[in-house]
Amino acid sequence: MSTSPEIANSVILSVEMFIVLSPILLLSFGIVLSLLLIAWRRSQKMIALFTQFILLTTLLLTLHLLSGDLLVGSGVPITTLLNVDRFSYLSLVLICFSALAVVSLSRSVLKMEVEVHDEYYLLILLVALGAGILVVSDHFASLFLGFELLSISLVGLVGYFREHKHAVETGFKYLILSAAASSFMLLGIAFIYSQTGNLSFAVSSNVMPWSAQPLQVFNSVGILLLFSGIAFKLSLAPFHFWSPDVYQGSPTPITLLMATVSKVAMFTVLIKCCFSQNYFNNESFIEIITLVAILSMLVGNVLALKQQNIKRLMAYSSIAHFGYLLIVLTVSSMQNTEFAWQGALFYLSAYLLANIAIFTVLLISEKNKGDMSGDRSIDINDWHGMFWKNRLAATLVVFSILALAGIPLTMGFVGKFYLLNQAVIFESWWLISGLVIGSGIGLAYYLPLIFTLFKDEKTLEIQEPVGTRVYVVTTGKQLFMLTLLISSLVFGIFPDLVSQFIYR
Amino acid sequence: MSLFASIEGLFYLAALIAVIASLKVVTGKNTVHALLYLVISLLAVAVCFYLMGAPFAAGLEVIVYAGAILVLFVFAVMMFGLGLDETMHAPQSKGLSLWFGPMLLAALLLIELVFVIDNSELKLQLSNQVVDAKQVGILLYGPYLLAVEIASFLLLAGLVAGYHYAKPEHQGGRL
Amino acid sequence: MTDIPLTHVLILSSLLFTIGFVGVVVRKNTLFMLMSLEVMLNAVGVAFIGAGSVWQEADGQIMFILILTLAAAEVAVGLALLIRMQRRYRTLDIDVLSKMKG
Amino acid sequence: MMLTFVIFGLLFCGSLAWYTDNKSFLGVKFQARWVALVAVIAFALVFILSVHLSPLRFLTLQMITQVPWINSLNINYTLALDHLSITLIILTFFLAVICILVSWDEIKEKSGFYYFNLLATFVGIIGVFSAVDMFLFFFFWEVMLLPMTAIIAIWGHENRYFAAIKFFIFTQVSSLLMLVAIIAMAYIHQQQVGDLSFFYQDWLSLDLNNDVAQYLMLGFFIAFAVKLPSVPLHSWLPDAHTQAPTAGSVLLAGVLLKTGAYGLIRFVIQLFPQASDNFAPIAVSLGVVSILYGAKMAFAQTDFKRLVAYSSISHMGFVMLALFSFNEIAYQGVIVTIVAHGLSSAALFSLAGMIYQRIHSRDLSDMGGFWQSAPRMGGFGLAFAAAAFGLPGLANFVGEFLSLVGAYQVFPVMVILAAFGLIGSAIYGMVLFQKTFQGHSIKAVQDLSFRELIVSSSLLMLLVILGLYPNFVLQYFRGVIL
Amino acid sequence: MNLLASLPLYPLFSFLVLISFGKRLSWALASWLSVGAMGLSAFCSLLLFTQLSTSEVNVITSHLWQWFSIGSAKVNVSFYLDALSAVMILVVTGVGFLIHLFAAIYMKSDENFTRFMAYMNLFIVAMLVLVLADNLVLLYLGWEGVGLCSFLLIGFWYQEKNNVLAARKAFIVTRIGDTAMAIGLFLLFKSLSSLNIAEINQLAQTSGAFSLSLANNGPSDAYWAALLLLGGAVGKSAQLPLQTWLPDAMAGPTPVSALIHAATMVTAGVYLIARMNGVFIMAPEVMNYVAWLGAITLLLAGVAALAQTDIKRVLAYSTMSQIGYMMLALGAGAWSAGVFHLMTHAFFKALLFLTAGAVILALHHQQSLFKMGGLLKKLPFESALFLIGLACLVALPGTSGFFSKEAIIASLWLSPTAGASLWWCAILGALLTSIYSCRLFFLAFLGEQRFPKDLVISDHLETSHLLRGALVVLALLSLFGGLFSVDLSTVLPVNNESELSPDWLHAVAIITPFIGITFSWFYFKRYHSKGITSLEESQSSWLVFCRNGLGFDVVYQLLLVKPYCFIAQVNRRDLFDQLIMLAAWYVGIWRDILSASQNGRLRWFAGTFGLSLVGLILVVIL
Repeated sequence: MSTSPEIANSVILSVEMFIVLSPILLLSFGIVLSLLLIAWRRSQKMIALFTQFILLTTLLLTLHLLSGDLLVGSGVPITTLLNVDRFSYLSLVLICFSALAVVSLSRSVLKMEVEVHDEYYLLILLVALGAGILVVSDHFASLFLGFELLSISLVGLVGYFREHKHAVETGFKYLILSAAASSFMLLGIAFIYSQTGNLSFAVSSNVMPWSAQPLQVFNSVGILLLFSGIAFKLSLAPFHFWSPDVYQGSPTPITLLMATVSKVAMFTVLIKCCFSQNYFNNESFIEIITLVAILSMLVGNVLALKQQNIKRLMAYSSIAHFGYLLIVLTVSSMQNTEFAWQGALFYLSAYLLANIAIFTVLLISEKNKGDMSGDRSIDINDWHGMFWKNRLAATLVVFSILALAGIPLTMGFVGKFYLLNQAVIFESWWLISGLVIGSGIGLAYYLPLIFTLFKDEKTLEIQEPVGTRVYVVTTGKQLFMLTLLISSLVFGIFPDLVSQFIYR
Repeated sequence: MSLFASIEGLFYLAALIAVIASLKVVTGKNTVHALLYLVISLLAVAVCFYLMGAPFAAGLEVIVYAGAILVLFVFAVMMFGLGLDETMHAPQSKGLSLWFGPMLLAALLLIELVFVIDNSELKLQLSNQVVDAKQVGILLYGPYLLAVEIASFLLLAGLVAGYHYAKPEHQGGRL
Repeated sequence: MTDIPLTHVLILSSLLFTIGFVGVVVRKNTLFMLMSLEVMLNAVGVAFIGAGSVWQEADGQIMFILILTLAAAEVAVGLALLIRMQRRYRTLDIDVLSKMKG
Repeated sequence: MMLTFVIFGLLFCGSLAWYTDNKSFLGVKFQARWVALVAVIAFALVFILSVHLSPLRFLTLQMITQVPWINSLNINYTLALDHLSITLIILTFFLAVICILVSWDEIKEKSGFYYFNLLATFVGIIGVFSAVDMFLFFFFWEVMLLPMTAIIAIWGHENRYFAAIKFFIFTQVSSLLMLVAIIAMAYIHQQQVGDLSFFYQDWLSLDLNNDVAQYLMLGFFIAFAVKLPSVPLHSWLPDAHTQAPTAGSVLLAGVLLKTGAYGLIRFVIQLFPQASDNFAPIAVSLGVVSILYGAKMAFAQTDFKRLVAYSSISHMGFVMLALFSFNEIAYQGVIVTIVAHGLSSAALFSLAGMIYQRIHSRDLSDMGGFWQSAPRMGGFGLAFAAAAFGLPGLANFVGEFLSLVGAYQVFPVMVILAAFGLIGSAIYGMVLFQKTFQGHSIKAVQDLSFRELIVSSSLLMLLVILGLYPNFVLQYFRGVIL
Repeated sequence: MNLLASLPLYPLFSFLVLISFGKRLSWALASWLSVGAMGLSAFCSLLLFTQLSTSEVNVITSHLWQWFSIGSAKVNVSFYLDALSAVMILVVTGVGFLIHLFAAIYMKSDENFTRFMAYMNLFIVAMLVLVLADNLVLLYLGWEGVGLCSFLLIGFWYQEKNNVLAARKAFIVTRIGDTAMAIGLFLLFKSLSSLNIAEINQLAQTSGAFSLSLANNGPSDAYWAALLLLGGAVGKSAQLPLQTWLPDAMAGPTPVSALIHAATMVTAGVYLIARMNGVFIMAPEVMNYVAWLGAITLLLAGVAALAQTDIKRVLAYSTMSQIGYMMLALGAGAWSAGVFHLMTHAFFKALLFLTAGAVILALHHQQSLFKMGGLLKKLPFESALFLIGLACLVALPGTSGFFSKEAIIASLWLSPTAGASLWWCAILGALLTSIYSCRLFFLAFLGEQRFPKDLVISDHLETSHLLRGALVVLALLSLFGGLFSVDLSTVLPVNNESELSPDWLHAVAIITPFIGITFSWFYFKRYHSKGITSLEESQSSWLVFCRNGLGFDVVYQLLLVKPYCFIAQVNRRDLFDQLIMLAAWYVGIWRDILSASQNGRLRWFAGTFGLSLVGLILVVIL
């Protein structure tokens, strides 16, 4: 296809485009400004506050745009690279929120380190930017760039505390594997491109329908390679091997960042890509999705059994969760995508809330343990009888875990309900059985975790350092946890509050 | 003889060189040699690019890849003072035992890919129309404008991360 | 009038790609792993250029340029990490880095 | 409206009990158990009075409360009552009082939280019995589990965590199957009527083609068969019953199992009459197997509570057998059996609790000859054991007799097999009673306290009344043809 | 409140009072209460009986309340009195009253006296309900009730293991019969859609389908129903093959053996069959079975009785065989004869047991025949009474036993279902009866005494005239009870006595017991010369076999009890549970495998990436 006409009318970024794109632009300006700030004066507080400010404004801006009616319909295309629609900005909201949470949770951790942390905030902003680009991307180039921006800055972050014993290991694992993954993905893109001559998601004229037999296999392999790259980021089985180690090795806020921001962004872009290219018409792709989904559900849950380290446990459980989420990709036709989006976003937000909550408590207990004794790695026994020491934190954990397990009263249940709805509509019984068995196995590690919180000192098996018995929590954190708890409950019991916002 | 005269002949030759060179890269013992082989393979690939009608890309390949990026490696090598033999730094276990599994795996992968590629009856030919720097530039600063911007951020990220890892400890980060 | 079929280009690229991949899997020396990654990326570049020249578009080359950018950034970070590793462990043996498991 | 008030009121009182436990306001020292007791009794009165005084006849689901809940899926908060649910809710209330009384002295630490959980469980159960929007039903069905699991896991016996997890996983997995079936029904409704609906009474009008109905019915059936429980899905029950604290066991055996029976009656049979008719032979044979197997296992046990647990498996087998033989007599039998078993198993478990409090063991080999030192307890023990093996004149007999007579009209052979359960029940009943109260008296235990006397005698009284004048329940279930 | 309904209430009231106040009541009060209640109800039943026999109405009913309703059929708690049940209540309350009286003194020293009397009262209540029930369900209630009471009373001294086991055995064995009966009820309801006894009896005649044999001329409903009811009867009245519990039941206190295991409860089976005659008549084959069952039982029990060493066990076996007679009579269609024998048997067997009890008490709970002897001199009064009882048992002419047994034997020869062979069985049985009775008498009362000299007659036994009175009344009853012959023609079908059986039959029947007596006289004279000890020591396998109840116990132990316990033991840890745990274990295995794959090696991770891609591409290609 000849590009000349496109150049003519796509070079101009109209004012409207600027407005629509403003959150992303704001983020990037934020990065530049913070660079300037660092150049001007290197002060912890300032940079932290500034980052929070940027993220907050971005969040508000996005919400404002969402409440307006700019984003109705199939979204606003910006050059060939980006296409902003409602759902992408909804996930941008999630991203900004969790990034904000991460930044505000980082303070306590950073205090314990000798280093200066300007880069830390800078990299977090870069991660957010990468995620933002991913969610709005409508083109393989932007997908790839966002992907890389995300990974490279995360590489910087996962090993951030260079002195820690796992820093280098984590860094290398993440760097090399994600580089390999991205090159696989690129190969896939190249295959697709070489066959369709088109790098944009939007299906254009010269693309032959996927069902064209002879090319079927070639395309499918291309898509598969592309998918494998994304699946790696989502740590779906069988591309999941890195995630527990990296989760465990990296600083806890960064783990949270990885668990939330990068995954939400990745999943959003996956959905966008699949839906706008109607991959769901491609049987073998659906096959692959089903296979990977079931594998992830089972492997994730099975691996998490008997897992002592909480971070690893979260890693495994998130494998399973994204296995569940893959159900939304198996929509049968274009007009169901709305519902799929809704389900996916709802589930994502439930997952997000739960993760943020658990990691918040994890950070608190880490800090307590760190103050008492050198190492900060928290495993389940450190949460022994928390309910009788810090009721709020424990309740929060309980509800978050219930949400992850998909028990009513929580958002997680409604999310699972959406997924099941979808699976039932499209009669994908394999996925359903996988989900049922998976969540059955899942209970076998969620419940013990909950019970640990309720065990009292008498039944204490392992003698733990006295320090972890007490939980000193700042009022700010108290407030934060309270909000999390209330919101997860309210949204769990009145899911309409969320789903209507998604729908409009 | 006429084979080598023709473009495709040259292409296949270059491809062959590239493959062999990269094999040497992967299997080599000596770091510096490996690096040089990498340069060779890159240059060969650059030739391929040129023959495929992408002179601009070929240039970039030579300048940036073989030039800039490889120099980074060389610096690194110099920094570690890696001598003739790098095994002291990473003891290689000799023999098939190490190679067998991965080779098998890679062979499988390759076979599958090749199978897929030529079973899909891709009847497409490369055209000899040269896509020159001008078109690239127009496209790059047209629709792909934002891509450039993002790429800059990507480099920034790389820079920051690299700086953070490379800076010496216990100085509060002040270089 | 060339008649290099796209198929061959793709085969070439996948050949290079696999070689690079083998390198990543086999070599214990981290430096070599990074090099092999370069080889892989480069292979992808070949595929893009080939496809681009089939469709008579500059998109392929642009993708190649972006990949180049990526390669640069990656190498930068990678080498920095390498330095860190060298200082920390006094070796480049990647298998040293397997403390976390289970 | 009233139901909503009761449900949320109970929940509120539960949290109140938790909050005010061992605190004193205006000089009054609050205790959770008192708060809970007063609350339960008060709400029981509210419920009974308002049902009694209301002009409705409750022949069909009436007194419907409907509030929109999740509009995007057309899910409403819908409650309604009919005789079945009213009976079961009243039973729940009564056993609630019993539960509170039996845990009066047993629960020492964390009592506030304990009573909160107890009341929360009641809330969930009442919700299950009164919800007619299927989503809401499922919601309560799950919510009911959480506090129950907490009760087992926190205040249970030595092996409680395992038991709690087993209990939870069984129920959860099976109920997920039910959830799938529910959703499928909703979409079938969408296809046939045009809008998504989770409202039970909308579903009654659906016409399902046969094999689809078969599968959906199975979805529901498995969930309820686990709860009932029926062999081979029963194995959570012995552990849960054994490990739970006394009140927990009473609650489990008395009411929680009944939710399974309730589900079978209300959903499996009434939503899928055709399908369940085809399924009847299998279900009935499952019932028979449960009867015999439960009796046999009960005989094999050495643990008091475990024995009783298996005996309730055997009893619930009668329910299954009778339900799936679809006639009025059997249905009445089911009703009586449900109530009677609720009472008798509750009685036996509270007896177990009393003994445990005295000798701190559930092992039958540690018991024996208690009659010598505690004749009253012995008398009640005998009466409850007699109820368990269906002595005429006590409630269980009426239930089993009606069930068997009814079922015999349809499945003579099955009933003849099931009748051997009567022998089996006699055997384990005898073993239970004699090993505990007869034989050489090992140690002297002190006789029933006043509170325990109240508990036991009220239970026994109800058993006798129901046994000699079952009509006061049955009159509401005349002419109900399944 | 009419008289009939009030009949069970007195004992019930006394039961409630006794059980609730328990030990706080003094002996006098407790015994007055219980015995008085019994007396009251005995009096009432006498009243009712006269009322029934004088007035032309031959049925008195009283409806209390509707119990429940099975579909259209109502199951009421209502009582139904006709001649048959009148006889029964007379026996129950009359004999019951006397036994209560005896027991009140006999058990005086027991610490749980009140509990004992409470149980006795409760038993009477249940028995009355059984007898008076107008429908089978209510009858079943009484049926189970008496079972429970017998369980409680056998295990009254629950501290000894044996009593506990005996009680359990009694309950469970009878429960087997009860289950058969329950199934019978289901069948009856299905085919006649009613459970009211009177209705059933005439529906059975009228409705064709009932007696009509089913398709492929298999047995009819009537056949099955009768057979199942027979099962119930067999269980309760200790007939073959469910007779094993009765001898063990002697573990209970002697008044219990007298009341429950001789006079009333064990005859409930006979009563049931007589009650349901309508059904049985429709099934002649079953009638035949009944007859044969009775015959075999009476022979085997007689044989077993010959070898017993325990005085109570002898009496137990004799009870068994006497009930065999009744069954035989019923089976032969001599309904009224059977019931008549039931009554007389109640009298003299109660007498025998009570006197035996007195003797046992006098000997400090010494029950072995070989430790007795020569009691005739020591305890003349008891011996006399005992002798009277035995006379009735062996049916010496003039005694009540004579009339009843004579009636039975006479009716056998010509009965349609029975016949000559059964007649011979009966005669043989009579012979056996006389022999074991004589053996008992000779061993216990004649010869030199074989117990320590210090035979202390416990005082209250000697002094109490009440007790003696009770015994005497019983003795009189058993002597002359044969005279008031009840007319059951209103209830039970009478077989035509038109052509009489040949006279020599009567002669043989009358002679038989004397033959037995003379035989045993000479037989035991031998032993008196050379001492009983030889007889005691003689351990011939045949003797042991008979002593152990002809080995039924062993067989059942091997065939039923052992396997059941075995299965229970084997599968104590629930099979299904283990299967599910197996699944859990399997998941655990997978967990270990997978977590082994998480070995933290970077190169391995990269390799798995490639590997999984290889796999997935394969999926795509294929």
